[in-house]
Amino acid sequence: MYTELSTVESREKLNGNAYLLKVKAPQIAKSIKPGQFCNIKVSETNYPLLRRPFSVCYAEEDSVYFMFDIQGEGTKMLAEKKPGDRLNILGPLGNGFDTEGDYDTAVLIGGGIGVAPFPLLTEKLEGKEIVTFVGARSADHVIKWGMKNIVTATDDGSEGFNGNVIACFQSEVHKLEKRKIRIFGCGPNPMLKALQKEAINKYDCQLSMESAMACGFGICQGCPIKKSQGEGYYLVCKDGPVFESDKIIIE
Amino acid sequence: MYTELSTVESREKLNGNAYLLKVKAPQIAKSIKPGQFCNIKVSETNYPLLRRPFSVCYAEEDSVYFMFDIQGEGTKMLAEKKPGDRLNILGPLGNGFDTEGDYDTAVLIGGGIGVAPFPLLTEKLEGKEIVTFVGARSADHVIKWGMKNIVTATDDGSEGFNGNVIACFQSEVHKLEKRKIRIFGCGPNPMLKALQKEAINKYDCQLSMESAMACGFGICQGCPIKKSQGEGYYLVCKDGPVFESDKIIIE
Amino acid sequence: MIDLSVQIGKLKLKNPVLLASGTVGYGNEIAELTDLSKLGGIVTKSLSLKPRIGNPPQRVCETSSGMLNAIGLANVGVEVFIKEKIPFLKKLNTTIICNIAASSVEEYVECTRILTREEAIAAFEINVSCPNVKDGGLEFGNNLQAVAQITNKVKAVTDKPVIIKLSPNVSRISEFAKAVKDNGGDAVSAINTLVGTAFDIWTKKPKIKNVTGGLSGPAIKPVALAKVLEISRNVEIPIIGIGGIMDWKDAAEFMIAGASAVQIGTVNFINPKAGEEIIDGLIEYCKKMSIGRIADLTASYEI
Amino acid sequence: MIDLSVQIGKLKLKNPVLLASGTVGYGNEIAELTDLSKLGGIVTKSLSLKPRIGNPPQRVCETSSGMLNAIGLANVGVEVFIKEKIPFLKKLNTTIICNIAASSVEEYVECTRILTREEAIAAFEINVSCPNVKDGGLEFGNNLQAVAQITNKVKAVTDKPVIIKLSPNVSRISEFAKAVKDNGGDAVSAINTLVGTAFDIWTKKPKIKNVTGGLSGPAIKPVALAKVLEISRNVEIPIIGIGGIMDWKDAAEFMIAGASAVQIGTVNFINPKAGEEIIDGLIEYCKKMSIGRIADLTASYEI
Ligand SMILES: Cc1cc2nc3c(=O)[nH]c(=O)nc-3n(C[C@H](O)[C@H](O)[C@H](O)COP(=O)(O)OP(=O)(O)OC[C@H]3O[C@@H](n4cnc5c(N)ncnc54)[C@H](O)[C@@H]3O)c2cc1C
Ligand SMILES: Cc1cc2nc3c(=O)[nH]c(=O)nc-3n(C[C@H](O)[C@H](O)[C@H](O)COP(=O)(O)OP(=O)(O)OC[C@H]3O[C@@H](n4cnc5c(N)ncnc54)[C@H](O)[C@@H]3O)c2cc1C
Ligand SMILES: Cc1cc2nc3c(=O)[nH]c(=O)nc-3n(C[C@H](O)[C@H](O)[C@H](O)COP(=O)(O)O)c2cc1C
Ligand SMILES: Cc1cc2nc3c(=O)[nH]c(=O)nc-3n(C[C@H](O)[C@H](O)[C@H](O)COP(=O)(O)O)c2cc1C
Ligand code: FES
Ligand code: FES
Repeated sequence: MYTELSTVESREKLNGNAYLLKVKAPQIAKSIKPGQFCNIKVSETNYPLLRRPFSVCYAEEDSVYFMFDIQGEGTKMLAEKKPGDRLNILGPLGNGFDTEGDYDTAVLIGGGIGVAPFPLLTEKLEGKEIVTFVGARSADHVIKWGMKNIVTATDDGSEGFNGNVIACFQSEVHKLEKRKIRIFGCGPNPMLKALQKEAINKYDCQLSMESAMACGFGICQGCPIKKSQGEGYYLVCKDGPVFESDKIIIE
Repeated sequence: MYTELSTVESREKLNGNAYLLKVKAPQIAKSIKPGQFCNIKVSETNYPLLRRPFSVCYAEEDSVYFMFDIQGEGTKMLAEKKPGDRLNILGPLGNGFDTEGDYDTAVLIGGGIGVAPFPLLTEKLEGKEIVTFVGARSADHVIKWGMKNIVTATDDGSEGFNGNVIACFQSEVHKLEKRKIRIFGCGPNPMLKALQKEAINKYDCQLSMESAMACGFGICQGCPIKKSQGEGYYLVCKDGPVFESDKIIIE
Repeated sequence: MIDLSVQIGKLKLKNPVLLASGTVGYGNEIAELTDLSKLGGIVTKSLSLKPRIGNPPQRVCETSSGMLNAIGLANVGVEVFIKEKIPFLKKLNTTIICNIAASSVEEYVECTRILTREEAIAAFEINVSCPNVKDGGLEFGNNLQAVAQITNKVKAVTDKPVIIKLSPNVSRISEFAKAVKDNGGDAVSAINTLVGTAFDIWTKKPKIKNVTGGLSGPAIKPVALAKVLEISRNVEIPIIGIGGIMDWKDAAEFMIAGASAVQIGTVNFINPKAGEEIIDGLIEYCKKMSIGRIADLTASYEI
Repeated sequence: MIDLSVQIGKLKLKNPVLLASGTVGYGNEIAELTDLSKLGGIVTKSLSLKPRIGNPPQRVCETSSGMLNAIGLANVGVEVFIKEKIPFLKKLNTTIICNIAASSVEEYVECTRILTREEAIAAFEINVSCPNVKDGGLEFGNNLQAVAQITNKVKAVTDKPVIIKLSPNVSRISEFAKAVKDNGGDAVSAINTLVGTAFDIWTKKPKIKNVTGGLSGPAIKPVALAKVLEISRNVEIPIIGIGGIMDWKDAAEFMIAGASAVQIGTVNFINPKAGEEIIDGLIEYCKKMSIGRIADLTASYEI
């Protein structure tokens, strides 16, 4: 875990509202694992006050990439950063995806900006078979940067499968019948809930969760997610953001 | 009085910590008088919350110039503005200098960034004789932009008169003995207090005052300055910022 | 067409957006920058019986997302107000609520008694956040009996609606709202400013000459919302929500939390057109939410 | 060399900067990002007798220059704390203040009685901002008798310094400080969070599941400073100043206003090194101001 004063190297606009930001942050770049995230201070003032959490999208040498959507004021400010601007970044945070173990095919399922952690995951999964399901509102929101073997699903049918990404996965999964698969899911809660249901007693499945966060590293207890077994909560920032799909209750 | 969403046209660094900002604000540019000021929102967020007041330094066609020093966070942000950036400006505000009346020589006395309103005043005073006393800490803080017939005074003697600008004026004023002069003063309070004392019963003298301000146009009552006659206060933003030197008590 | 009108007891407003006392003077300066006739109304600067010159400078200072002020209730007094300010206010074509501040119960009553004759005044807002001179300077606003008594006695001398503007610097604001209701008050305004201070670390002097000031602006919005909600959940009385409103979203949030109308203060200094913009924004919001009468927003929280 | 040590009653701290309860857990995570041994001390997350799982999400939300939280006092309970957390805390080489929260006077006493045996604990901070379960959920912190009683009874079972952490949601905080002093309390901490709320205007639901939360961060700094000043001017008791401190300038401001030490909370989430940076900044400040003992800053305001 480091706090690095990084420098923006480039900013690129992707499909839809998405942006790709490349920043120089050597310590984080060298230690980050797919599925981990960073907590970024988007302004130098008290407004917005708190850092904003973003999955690491990709890392190479001294640089880290973030892929994000404009949601509110914080992401708007982030989208306005220019090469040379400074950004205070805290990371790597969280556990990341568990890529070890006994499976031959990795199925990546992402909804919207939920694909953000997939490029680094894809690289890490070298040697495994990969199928990536990318869901989006419409063709002009489909993001493919850094992913491979992509099956697209759009809500309006303007590209690929006509429907949501889980339905798409269901209609395609028979092609993987002989494979030993592990699912990696990331996206909005309703999508993850549907995926969780689909996976019950059927698939080895890891979900990357979101939560409102104040600190991002376990000191505020602001990011609970209900345990499926026993009483109480996990902390998304510390125990997650990636959970075995049967370990949590998604609200 | 207008609220204009203006565009930054250029930013120039002057001597010392001073900056010169040129913005396109046609309505304000066309109606502004020397000694009036504008209240500028330096960020689009709640931080800093309030507008910041700045004298109009100069105006031509559709453009207004501001000359300012970095003091705190607001002026720091202003100094970072680039051509094309937007700035919400409220103005013209306040009364401005009274340039009418019976005098032949205008004596402009400014300390530090207090010279800010002089370029527009200088233009307006066309036809009158002008002498401009510019005081600064040292040679590298002397600002001359847009002024004429300048006598400099520096605290460390590195340029012109060795001492403060009021002492400089005192040592030079004998040269104006035969003239009918009017003094226009602007600068830090201690300087204006000294000038006020010097002017008592002797010179026709107008002082441009500062005050902490919340609104800048008379609705908050946040900017009082004590009346010299009778009880109570003037409002710097509405009744000023320029006052006849014998009308106010400077603390 | 969305029905924007709201009812504050017997006071009807054409829409729920008012400009708050002390942040618009007597209306004249801000009238140059915004069309006051579009607003639900304006609340005039707190009036006392005699004019007050107010506190010495420095009276205002900025804080993080907020500001402190200690103006000291500078005002022209009842007499000059009637002679010089009412003629202009009459022409504004908006609802005029007259705010009164005083140092004794008698002074509140006397101001109201004189001003109630003025047709231009639609209602009174009683600012109880002033020191009670007789009881040694403690604020009326923190004293339940005092608030009850002021409400009761002011109501006795006027037929116009009486709104009591509550202090937030208390443990249970709903007890004060209840005292207002029980004594015949028509509505409450919540909140006035929070007590705050700031020091210059180099001079070690307070940044506000009066030492403490009132904190306003977006910094206090969460506190103000919680006070409105507390009253709304415990007392049946119309609430005018105030505190840190910067845009229509904030205004909607206050109405959802229980306010029948809102007042905007500090934002007028930054964006003098905020009132008009908030009304436009609320109209769009109602359309999106299929709300036909804006009054239905009040206390529509789902908890 | 500047003498940075400060005395909080009988508790001596190597410097006046502490990390606030609930914003550093039990020290382990933040220890990776900052050197805790440099700090005056840390205050551990509020402990109750039994573990508490805390409130359902959403527990936090951002506001203008502030944040709301309703964690619900999630904590491991006294037993696990002693077994699992104290061994780590011991190694930190900083002063450990143990914060206790409870739902009854008896629970406060019982927690203190058990924990006072632990050598690693230098002092107790009693968080009275919890609902009194027996008296129907009203906060102890708003009840003068309750605060007096808790102070008195907790003092009876421990020889360690007892600091009472006061609620700001009261009219006159100095009355509470006086009750602490009169009942033998060693110091007060001021302030805990202000009650606040926020609503989502599209769903009309509160943004915090618990409906209201505690407001912290720079937004509340002026209020916190005013509370510290009020206590400082009215009661002779050491004060630990808390609320919205972001940097050394804020820390100095609190000390000038009357605090003997400060705690930093929300800033730890944003800048985990803030504590160290504040100490460095205070040293530079003391040099510039020719202050030899930082304790001389306390209540050095010039009013
Ligand atoms: C572990 C983690 C990883 C994330 N990775 C990415 C990523 O790679 N790319 C990306 O675009 N976004 C990611 N997010 C979401 C991102 O943090 C939010 O979009 C961002 O904080 C919104 O900030 P804002 O200031 O723009 O919006 P705000 O003005 O704060 O809020 C705008 C909207 O976003 C919602 N929101 C605010 N914070 C969060 C949050 N932490 N999680 C979910 N919703 C939130 C609010 O409820 C509101 O509706 C991630 C979140 C988490 C917790
Ligand atoms: C009518 C008027 C005209 C002005 N014209 C100019 C100008 O042409 N050029 C220029 O550089 N400055 C001018 N000023 C001063 C300018 O407004 C302040 O420097 C600016 O507001 C500081 O903002 P900040 O956020 O950078 O500093 P802050 O962080 O707000 O404060 C930094 C320091 O500046 C002081 N300060 C803050 N506001 C004011 C204020 N309104 N007046 C005086 N001191 C203040 C504070 O006390 C503090 O010591 C003028 C002020 C007034 C009232
Ligand atoms: C400069 C200033 C002066 C004020 N004067 C008064 C006043 O005279 N009477 C009054 O009842 N409230 C007064 N207030 C309080 C406001 O009416 C309002 O209750 C408070 O500022 C909170 O709203 P806001 O955050 O929108 O500003 C004043 C506020 C400010 C900022
Ligand atoms: C997320 C969070 C959790 C907190 N938990 C506790 C707690 O358990 N016990 C306590 O006494 N104070 C708690 N506090 C209050 C802080 O200790 C502190 O008093 C308050 O946040 C004001 O300081 P700040 O503005 O520096 O954060 C908590 C604050 C936050 C933000
Ligand atoms: S965000 Fe603070 S503990 Fe998870
Ligand atoms: S700054 Fe508001 S009245 Fe002058």
